[in-house]
Amino acid sequence: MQKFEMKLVVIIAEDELEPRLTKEILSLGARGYSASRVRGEGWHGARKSEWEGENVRIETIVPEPVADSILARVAERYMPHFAVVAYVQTVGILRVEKFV
Amino acid sequence: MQKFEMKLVVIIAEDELEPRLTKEILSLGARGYSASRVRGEGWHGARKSEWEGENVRIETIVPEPVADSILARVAERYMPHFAVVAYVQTVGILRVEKFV
Amino acid sequence: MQKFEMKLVVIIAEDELEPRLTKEILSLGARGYSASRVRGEGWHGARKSEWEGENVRIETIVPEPVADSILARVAERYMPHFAVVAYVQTVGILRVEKFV
Amino acid sequence: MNATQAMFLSLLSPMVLAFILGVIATRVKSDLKFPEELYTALTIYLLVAIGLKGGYKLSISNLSDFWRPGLAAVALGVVIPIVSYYVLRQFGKFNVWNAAAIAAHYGSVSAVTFGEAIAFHDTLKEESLRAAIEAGAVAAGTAADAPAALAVYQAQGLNYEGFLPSLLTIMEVPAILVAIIISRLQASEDSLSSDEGGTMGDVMRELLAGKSTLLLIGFLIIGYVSGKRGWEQVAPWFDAPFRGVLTLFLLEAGLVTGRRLEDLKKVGPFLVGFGILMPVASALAGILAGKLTGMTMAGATVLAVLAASASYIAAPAACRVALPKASPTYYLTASLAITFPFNLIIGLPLYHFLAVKIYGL
Amino acid sequence: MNATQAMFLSLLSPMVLAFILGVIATRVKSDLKFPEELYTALTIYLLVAIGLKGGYKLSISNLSDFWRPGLAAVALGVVIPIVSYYVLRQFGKFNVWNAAAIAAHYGSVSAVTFGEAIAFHDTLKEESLRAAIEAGAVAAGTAADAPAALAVYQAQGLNYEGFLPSLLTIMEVPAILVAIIISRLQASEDSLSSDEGGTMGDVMRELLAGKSTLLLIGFLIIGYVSGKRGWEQVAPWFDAPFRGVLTLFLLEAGLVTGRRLEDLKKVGPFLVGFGILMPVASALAGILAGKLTGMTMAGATVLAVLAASASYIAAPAACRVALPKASPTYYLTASLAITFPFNLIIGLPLYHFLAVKIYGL
Amino acid sequence: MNATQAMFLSLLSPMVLAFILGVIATRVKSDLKFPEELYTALTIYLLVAIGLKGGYKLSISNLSDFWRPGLAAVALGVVIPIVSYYVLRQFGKFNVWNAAAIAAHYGSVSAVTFGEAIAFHDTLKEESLRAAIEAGAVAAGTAADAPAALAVYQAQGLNYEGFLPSLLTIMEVPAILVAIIISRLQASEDSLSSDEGGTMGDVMRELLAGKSTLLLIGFLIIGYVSGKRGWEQVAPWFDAPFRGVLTLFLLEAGLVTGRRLEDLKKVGPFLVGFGILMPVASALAGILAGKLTGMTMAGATVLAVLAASASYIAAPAACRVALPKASPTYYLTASLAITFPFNLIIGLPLYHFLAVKIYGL
Ligand SMILES: Nc1ncnc2c1ncn2[C@@H]1O[C@H](COP(=O)(O)O)[C@@H](O)[C@H]1O
Ligand SMILES: Nc1ncnc2c1ncn2[C@@H]1O[C@H](COP(=O)(O)O)[C@@H](O)[C@H]1O
Ligand SMILES: Nc1ncnc2c1ncn2[C@@H]1O[C@H](COP(=O)(O)O)[C@@H](O)[C@H]1O
Ligand code: NA
Ligand code: NA
Ligand code: NA
Repeated sequence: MQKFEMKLVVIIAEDELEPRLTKEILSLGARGYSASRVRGEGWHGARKSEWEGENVRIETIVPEPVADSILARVAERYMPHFAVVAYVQTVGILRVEKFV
Repeated sequence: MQKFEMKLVVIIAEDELEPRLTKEILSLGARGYSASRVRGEGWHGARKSEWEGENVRIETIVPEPVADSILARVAERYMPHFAVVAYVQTVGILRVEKFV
Repeated sequence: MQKFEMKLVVIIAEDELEPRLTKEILSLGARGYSASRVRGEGWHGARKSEWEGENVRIETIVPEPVADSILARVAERYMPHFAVVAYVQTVGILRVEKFV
Repeated sequence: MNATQAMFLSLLSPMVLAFILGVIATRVKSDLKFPEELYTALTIYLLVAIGLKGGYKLSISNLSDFWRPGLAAVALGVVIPIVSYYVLRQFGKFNVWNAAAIAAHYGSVSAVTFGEAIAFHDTLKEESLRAAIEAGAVAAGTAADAPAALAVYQAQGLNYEGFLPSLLTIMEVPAILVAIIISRLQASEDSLSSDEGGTMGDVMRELLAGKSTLLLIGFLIIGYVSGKRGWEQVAPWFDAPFRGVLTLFLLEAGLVTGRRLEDLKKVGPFLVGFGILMPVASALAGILAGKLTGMTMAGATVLAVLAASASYIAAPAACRVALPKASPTYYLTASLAITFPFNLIIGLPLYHFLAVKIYGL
Repeated sequence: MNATQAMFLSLLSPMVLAFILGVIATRVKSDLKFPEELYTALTIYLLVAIGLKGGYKLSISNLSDFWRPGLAAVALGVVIPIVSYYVLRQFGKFNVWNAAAIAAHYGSVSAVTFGEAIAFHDTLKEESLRAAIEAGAVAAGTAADAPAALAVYQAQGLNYEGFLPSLLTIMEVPAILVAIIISRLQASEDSLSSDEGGTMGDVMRELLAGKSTLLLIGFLIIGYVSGKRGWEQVAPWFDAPFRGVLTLFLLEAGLVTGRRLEDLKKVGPFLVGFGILMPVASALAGILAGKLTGMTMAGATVLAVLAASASYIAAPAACRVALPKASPTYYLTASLAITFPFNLIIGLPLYHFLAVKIYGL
Repeated sequence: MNATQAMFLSLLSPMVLAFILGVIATRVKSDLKFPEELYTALTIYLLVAIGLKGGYKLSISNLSDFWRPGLAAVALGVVIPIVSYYVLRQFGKFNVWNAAAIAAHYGSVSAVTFGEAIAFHDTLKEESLRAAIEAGAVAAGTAADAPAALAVYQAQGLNYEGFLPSLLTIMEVPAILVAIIISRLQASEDSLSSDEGGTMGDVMRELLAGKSTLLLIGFLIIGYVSGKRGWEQVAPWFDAPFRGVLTLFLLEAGLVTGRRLEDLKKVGPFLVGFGILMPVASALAGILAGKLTGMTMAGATVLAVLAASASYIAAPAACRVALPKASPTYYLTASLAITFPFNLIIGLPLYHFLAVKIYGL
């Protein structure tokens, strides 16, 4: 079975950002995303409960150029002010049409 | 420490499919899986609440041939009719016996 | 945009271990982690409800040497006695300072 | 009580106002949201409470009064989806799958709308007793279930039948089956066992084992079997707090409806009109059916509400399995963002008003 | 009330029927499921409610009556796991770890079974008062806590002691410790501080800080300290709704039990037999211990239920830490899929019947 | 009732003891934890219950009494953050952002502390009635809302005003705005529309649409509009169980506070002192403001509690948006681990004591 290469971008950020981030992602060309709630620790201390805020983990499979623009946007608009971590990986997928 | 290469298959699908998908995965040779609930958007619109349905994210570490047959099965039986996304990655693991 | 390579270590283990594992991870040099709850099946049978116990999925982005020591620690102290799965991947990240 | 009063009585109930607050909250982009688990918990509570109380009431009521309204309920459950399907195909130009799925929703019923209808009638009863006391017709301090109070309700047709929750249960399933059968016949291909959607057996199982049907039927039987003694053990949890819990649920329903409102543009004016006029027509049929089968006015009004209400628990789950090609945007928006608020805010007092006219009370 | 009546009274309670409905739901593959969080919330509610009420009752009861039954409870908590371990090793051929883990579960107690036993006795009291009123022995309208009513309960041995929840608390921990000690001695290696499982200190901490023990002991003390005044402030939430909440909890317990039923084949007939006969034997010991230490018949029955019940909150958590080599399939299936339903459905009226015989009432 | 008695009455309430148990549970590293969703559900319940009851009480009370205390509440909401900011900058050497964020928290209010203050006064009322009955001043069996009982409360200044929840609502927002404005002026840069934090408009929207404000204001209006009739429909769920639910919530609050205790070292002794002395000063201001504006003693005490309490729902959410450079460690630890337990355990009876002195009752 033929597989195609795509980029998987994962963003972990404070959950208040979820609506803004997903809007950005879709407007930059992603055709979908998946989001779930995660706890975490990092530079900004522990974010492990409703009182302190929690994080959202957003993953989206996109073509490489879209991945780059998402990362650039996150680096520019969010990283300076918010608790955000982002990374990118290569994944194999089956149906290219679904993601471009 | 010696690491071995395995495939990590991730399937994101509507949560009603969870029992069927996990049964398929185990019957195709996977020795285990992990599943969690995710929200999402994609071709089939938003799946972000109990009313609209939500998604399940299933990940399983398997040898390459098993990964291929899982992807083939998903592509054949589920993708045409359901909201499903699947991808595969390479991961390093420690104890081969656990996954074959 | 310049990206740097880091290791992403993922540990899936019984949820009682969460405090111990996160303490280990941070003490071995990780600067942060994210954790979420997952269900699962594996050698130790099904862990899908509060009665049987559930699992935690911890992911942490770290430099390669830290990744190695985390995996070694998990293999030595936890794998023999507990339901644990761990794997490592390579990821691209933006700001190296955040993870070292 | 005249129509305007009843309208206000309904509109100013904490339940309806909570629903409106929920809609407003999404409009002002509030960060208020209910965890999924709370929604599920509230749903389970409401279904169990409705089932248990219905079963208990059934255990103390006269079953021989039941079979005619029961048949009427089944008939409504068969006719409404057929008419709906025809209207949606013919005038709405919907494709087979969407027409069938929407028809399934309108033929089936909404347990929460039912709950609100019961709450509304309980308030009407309390008001009529209060008025009678003020008018000196009954002694002050008459208990709500004293014979004198029952006579007051009786005279105003408010003494609704104990078996109403059984009608709710009866009407949940048939319409969905009818709609699916129509769609399969119309698609003129025997896809009953194809991969395109579950087989008819799958669908039946899904429907009967589906959580709303299972809880309603299950606790109806439990309530019936454990009778008065059983009911008294659990009433402090499932009876008195019911309207309070319903208030929380409707707040959440308002939040979901508010998010759906944006989809109104997508579904177009036809479906909006359908989502308002079809319930009114069904309600009329319900009142007439109730009168013909000898129900009280309140009973007929509740039957009308059942006929008018659109399912949003059982039907969406069934359609996802049986009609995967139908678009949730249509059926969820119609039932949740149009018909549900309409019934809650305008429909309930309107159907009461129509029933008063038809019964001449 | 004869044995058959008590049997039906128990069987037809909404609580037991909800449990059965839960089991049926999994058998028909219903999509009904409780969110984890709801399960946790219900557990917290039940433990807090049992603890608070127990503490309050303790604060108004005579402590000098308490020490004998208290000692009896400890004795049962020590003897039952020893006997269980011996039986499981000798006749069941289980390995050290599994035998110890199962023994720990059977020596410890189930708060929910306890709750149902209390609910059952409250219903018995209500019934006996009703019967006395019908027989004309007491005046109609006698309040449930009026002296005349108390005399009726007294005569039938139903006036159970206020300190019973304290016995529940007392019996939670010792059996688990005993079983762990046995296993470590038997494994004839001093692994008390090895990596194989927690040290004995870890285990003690885990047990005493474990959520069920902590909530029970904590709220027992809170209830005791805040007394009648405190209890009245929270009773509308923790007292009256108790049986209703228990109904929801048992529905969920039925779902879990139903999923476990498939494991019955895996554990084999011996464990099935053990899961039924051991509780009956323990219950007998419990009734006798109760009678010897001067408890009321109802109190002895509840002590029997405690002896017969198998833990599924505290013990599994402890065994995961202290006996990681034991297989959850055995201990969870035995306690949850065999003993829990047996006690709930058959055990409770059976132990009541045995107590009536032994007490000659 | 003298100060020691009131102290014990408060300390020995199940609510306060549950809070202490929660703190102890984290100290002994118990595995007891509340699911997030339960926490959210309890928060929603408490806010809705406070709002609804407040609205209902407002609908039956005399609005002309309201405007003076209302103004006093606004004044406190403006003055407290200004003073706090000054103290924190001048003596605590905090930077602009942290000082502003902490000031916002202390100027705003805590709905749960308010709820506990109401619960405390309800208990005081019950006690005073009991004492009056024992002293033979009123007849035994006098209902809690009978005129004779009201006269007893009146004489002791316990008959608190119906509009107190409105004061809670009024005091939530202004302090946060004041603190943000101060910080922006001080940072002497017009960053009102910069990326550094939301614009002032964002912040206002966030505040007014924020879940706590929205639920409080929304249900205050709903309670007002639906009046006595509406309140009676939902009271069995939102009134009687309130103190029981509050007990569960405070157990969870204790767990969170316990985890925060470790941060006490990080925040240093100055903030610990501030977190105790500032509330006492604010409470004094609150009592005086209450007396000056003609409130009852109980009303003034509750106003004092509002002034003394620090927000931990609305303010943290607003500060995350408006003052992202402020460190949650400071403001959360101060409000949650210092001021909240202080007010709950010592503050409440202390302010009551001060009010008794100042009112000379
Ligand atoms: N090294 C890391 N690996 C994985 N997740 C991280 C890491 N660092 C931070 N995070 C996550 O990102 C959130 C924000 O990070 P920070 O801005 O560093 O506080 C944290 O709460 C974690 O959930
Ligand atoms: N590009 C994507 N990246 C990540 N997740 C996706 C993507 N597209 C879809 N999904 C997820 O898969 C589910 C089904 O996708 P779809 O069939 O496109 O509606 C969505 O609800 C998302 O949770
Ligand atoms: N092959 C696998 N792929 C993904 N997750 C796994 C796999 N095997 C086990 N797991 C997860 O790891 C947990 C413990 O595994 P085990 O020790 O094999 O029972 C399981 O409950 C699963 O959540
Ligand atoms: Na209908
Ligand atoms: Na036992
Ligand atoms: Na304040």
